[in-house]
Amino acid sequence: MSRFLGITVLAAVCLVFAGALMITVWQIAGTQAPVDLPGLLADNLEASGVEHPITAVLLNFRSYDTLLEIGVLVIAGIAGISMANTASLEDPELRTSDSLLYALQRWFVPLMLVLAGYLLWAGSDRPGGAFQAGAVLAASGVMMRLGGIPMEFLRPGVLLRLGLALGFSVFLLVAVVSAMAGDAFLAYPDAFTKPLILIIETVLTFSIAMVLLALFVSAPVNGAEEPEEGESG
Amino acid sequence: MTEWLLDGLLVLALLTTAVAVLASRNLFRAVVMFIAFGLLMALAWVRLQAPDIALAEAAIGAGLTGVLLLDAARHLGYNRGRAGDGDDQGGASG
Amino acid sequence: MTPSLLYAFAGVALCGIGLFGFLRLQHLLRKLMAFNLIGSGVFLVMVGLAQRNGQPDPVPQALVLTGIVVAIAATALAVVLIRRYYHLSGQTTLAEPAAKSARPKARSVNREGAPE
Amino acid sequence: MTLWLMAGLLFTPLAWAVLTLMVDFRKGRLVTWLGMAVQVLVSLGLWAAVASDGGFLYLLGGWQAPLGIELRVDGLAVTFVLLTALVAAACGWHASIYLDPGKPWHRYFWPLFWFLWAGLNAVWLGGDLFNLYVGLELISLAAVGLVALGGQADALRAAIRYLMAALLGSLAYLLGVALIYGQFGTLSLAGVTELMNSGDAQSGQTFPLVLMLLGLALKTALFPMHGWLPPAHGIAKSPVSALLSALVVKASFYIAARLWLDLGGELGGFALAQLIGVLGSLAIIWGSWLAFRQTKLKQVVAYSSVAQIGYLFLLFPLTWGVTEAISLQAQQGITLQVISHALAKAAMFLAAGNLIMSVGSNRVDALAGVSRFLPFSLFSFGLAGVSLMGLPPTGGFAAKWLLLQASLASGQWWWLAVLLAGGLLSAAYVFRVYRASFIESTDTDQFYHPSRSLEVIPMILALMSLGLGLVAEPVLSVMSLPFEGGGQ
Repeated sequence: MSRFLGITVLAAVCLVFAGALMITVWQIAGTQAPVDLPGLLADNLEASGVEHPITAVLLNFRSYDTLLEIGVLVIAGIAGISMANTASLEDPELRTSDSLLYALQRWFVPLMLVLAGYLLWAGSDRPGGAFQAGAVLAASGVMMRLGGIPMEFLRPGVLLRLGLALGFSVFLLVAVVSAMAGDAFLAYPDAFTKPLILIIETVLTFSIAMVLLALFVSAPVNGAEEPEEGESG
Repeated sequence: MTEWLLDGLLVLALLTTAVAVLASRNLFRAVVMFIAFGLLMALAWVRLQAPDIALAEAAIGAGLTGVLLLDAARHLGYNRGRAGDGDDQGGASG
Repeated sequence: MTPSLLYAFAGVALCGIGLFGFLRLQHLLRKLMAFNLIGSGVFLVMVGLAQRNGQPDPVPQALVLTGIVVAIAATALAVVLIRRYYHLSGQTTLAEPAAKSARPKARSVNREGAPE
Repeated sequence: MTLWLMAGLLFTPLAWAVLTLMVDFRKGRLVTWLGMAVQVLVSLGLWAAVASDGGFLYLLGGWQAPLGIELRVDGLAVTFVLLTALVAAACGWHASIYLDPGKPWHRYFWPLFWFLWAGLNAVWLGGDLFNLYVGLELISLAAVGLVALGGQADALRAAIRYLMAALLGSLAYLLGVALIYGQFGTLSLAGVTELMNSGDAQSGQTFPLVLMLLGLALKTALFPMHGWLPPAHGIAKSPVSALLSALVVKASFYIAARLWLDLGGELGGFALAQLIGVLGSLAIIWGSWLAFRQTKLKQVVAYSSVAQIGYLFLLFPLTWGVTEAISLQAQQGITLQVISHALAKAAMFLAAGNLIMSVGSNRVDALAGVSRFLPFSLFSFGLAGVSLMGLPPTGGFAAKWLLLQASLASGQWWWLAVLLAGGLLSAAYVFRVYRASFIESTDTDQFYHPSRSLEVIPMILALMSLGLGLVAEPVLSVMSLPFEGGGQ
C-alpha cells in the first residue's frame, strides 16, 4: 500500500515538474531572444580560422569549455584505470569465437578507421570533427577488443597514461604558449590559428578514443578471481 | 504537412522507446531499447538541422554507450544465481 | 509553433519520464540509463528552444556536443564503478545489506585510517 | 603582470595533473610539492593584485562575452582562489605523508587532486553559465574518483551514490542554463544580469532559477537532499574528506549564491528566499543532532558539515528585499562562514584521520584514553570545534555575529533562534568527542604515533580558523571590492 502511495507521489512530483517546465518553455518560446548570438557568430566566423561554425565555437570561441571537457574525460579515464583489474586482459572469455563478430571485425574495423579519418578531416568545413572521429575510433577499438585482440597498450602502464594525457597536454601547451606570446590564455596567434586547431583536433581524436577505450577495458570482467584486496560486504 | 507527420511520429517513437527503456523487465531488452533510443535521437538531431550532433549521438550515444551498457548488463546478469538475489532484473516492478 | 519547438517539448517529456525512472528504479544500470534519458531531454530543450525560429544556432549545438562528451565520460565512469561494486559485493542496487552493521569491523581499519 | 598570474593560475593545476599522471606516487609527491608552492604563490600574487588594483575581466581566447568566455576576477573570486590554495595545499601536504606509497592505486591520487583544484579555480572565476557546468562536472568526477580510489564495496557504494546525486544536480542546473539561453540568447552571467536590469527585456522566468538552485542545492547537500554526503565524506581517506567538505561542496554553493545575488532580486521572491532559509535551518538542527548521535568519528564530522552548510543558505533570506547595507553584511557573514568552515573542517577531518590512525579504530568510544597520548591532534580537533561553535574570537564567531546583525537589521529575528541552537548543538557533538577521549581506560594503551608533520598541518589550519576572527576586517574589505568591469 505504502509502495503504491510512494509511486503516486513520485509520479505527481514528476508531472508537476514536467508541467512547470512545459509552461516555462512555452512562455519563453513566445518571446524573442534579445541577443543575436548566431548573427554575432557569423560575423566573426572569418576570424576563427575554420569555416564550420560548430568547430569554430568548440575550438576557438569557447575553447576553454573544450579544454575542461577533455579534462573531464581524462579524469574519468584515470578513475577508471585506478580500479582496473589487469588480470582481466587475459580473460579467455574475451576471445569470442563468434564467427559473426569475426566477420564484422574483419570488414568493419578498416572501414571505421577510414571513417574516423574522414570525420576528422571534414571537421574544419563540414559536419564532423574530433569528437565524432574519436568515438568512431574508440568503437573500432572496442570491436577489436571484443574480437580478442589483446592490445597490450591498454594495460595500465606508462603507454596508456601517455595516450590518455597526450591530447590534453598538447591543447594545454598551445593554450599556455599563446598566453605567453602576449595574448590571453587560449588566444591563438592569428597566423597559426588554422594549423593549431588542426593539430589540436588530431591529438584530441586520438586521446578521446584512448580514454573511451580505457574505460571500456578497465571494467572488471566477470569470471576473474575473487577480488585480491579481500572480500567485503 | 508530411513534415509535421514525420516529426510527430519521430517524437512519439522517442517517447515510446524512452518508456520502454525504463519499463522493460528484462535488463537486456532495456539496453537494446536504449540503443534504439539513441538512434532515434540521431534522427531527431538531423531533423533539428544539427548533423554534427547526429553523428556524435550515433557514434557515442547509441554506439559506445550501448556497447558499454550491454557489456555491463552481461556482467551483472552473469551470475545472478550465485549472488542469490534474483530480483535484479525486476527494477521496473519494484 | 515550429518543428524545433516540438522537439523541445519532447525534451520536456523526456526529462519528466527520465526523472521518474531515475528516482524510482533501484537497479544501478537502469538508473544510469534514466540519467542518459534526462540528459537527452535537456539537450533537446537546449537546441529546440534556441532554434524556435527555425534557424540553426551553432552555439547550443556546440554546447550539446560538449554535453554529450561529458555525459559519456560520466556514464563510462559510472559503469566502471558499478561493475567494480558488483564484483566486490554482488549487489546491483545501493541498498545497504541488512545484517551488516552487526559485524565487527576492526579488521578493515588499516593504516589509511579509512574505516572501509 | 596580472595576465601572467592568470595564465599561471589556469595552467598550473592542469599541467600538474598531467605531470603527476606520468610518475608514481613518490615522485608525484615531489612534483606536487613544487606545484603547490607555485600555485600558492600565484594565488597570493593575484589576490594582492586585485586587492590593490581592483577586479577585472579576463577574456579567454581574446573573445568578448556573448561569443567567448569571460572570467570574472573580482575580490570575492580571488578570496576563494586563495582559500583554495591554502586548504588544498594543506590537504595535499597531509596526503603526501598520510597515504601509503605502497598501494599501486595511490599514484592516481595526485592527478585527481590537481584536476579537482583546477575545477575549483574554474568555478570561482567562471562568469559563463555553461562553463560553470563543465567546471562543476570536473569537480564532481574528480571528487568521485578520489572517494572511490582503492575502495572496498562500502566506499564504492558511497561513491556511486555521490556520483548519481552529483549528476542529477548538474542536469537540473544545465536545464536551467538551457532555458536561460533560450530566453536571453547569451550564456554570460553578467550579460543576463544586465539584460534583466535594463528593463526593456521581457520579465524573466522564475522556474529556470529555481531549477538551477535546486540542482546546486542537491550538489551542496542542503537538507533534505543531504543523504549522499555523510557516507561519501565519512568513508573517503581523511585528506580527501577534508578537501570535499572544505572546498568541493562550497563550489556549488558559490554558484548558487552568485546566481541569487545577480538574478535573485528580479526572479526570486520572499517565499522562495524564506523556504531556502528554512531548509538551511532544518539542516543546522537535524545535521547537528545526527552528528551528536553518530558512533563513528568521521561520521560525526561529516554530519557536522551538513549542519554547517545549512548556515550558508541563510544568505538567501538575508539578501532578498533588504537594503544594500544589510545585504552586504549578510554576504560578508556568509563569506566568513565559508572560509572559517573550510579551515576548521579541513583541520577537523585531518585531525580525525590522525586520531583514527593512532587508535586503529574509527569509533568515537575507541578514543578512550587517547588524550594522554595524542594531545596535539586532539587539541587541533578541539580548536576547530571552537570555531564551529562560533565562540569568540574565531572566524566562526565573526561570521555568526554578522549574520545575527543582518537578521536583526532586516527584521527577520527568527533566524536568531537558529543561530543560537546551532551553536549549542555543535558544542554538544564536539564535547562528546572530547569526553570520549578523556575517559581513562586501562585496557588500551597501544597507540600508534603519527609523524609530527601530520599533526602540525591540522594545527595550522585550526589556528588560521581561530585567527580569522581577528583579521576579518582586511579579508572582508578585499572580498567586497567593487567590481571594476572595465576590461583589462
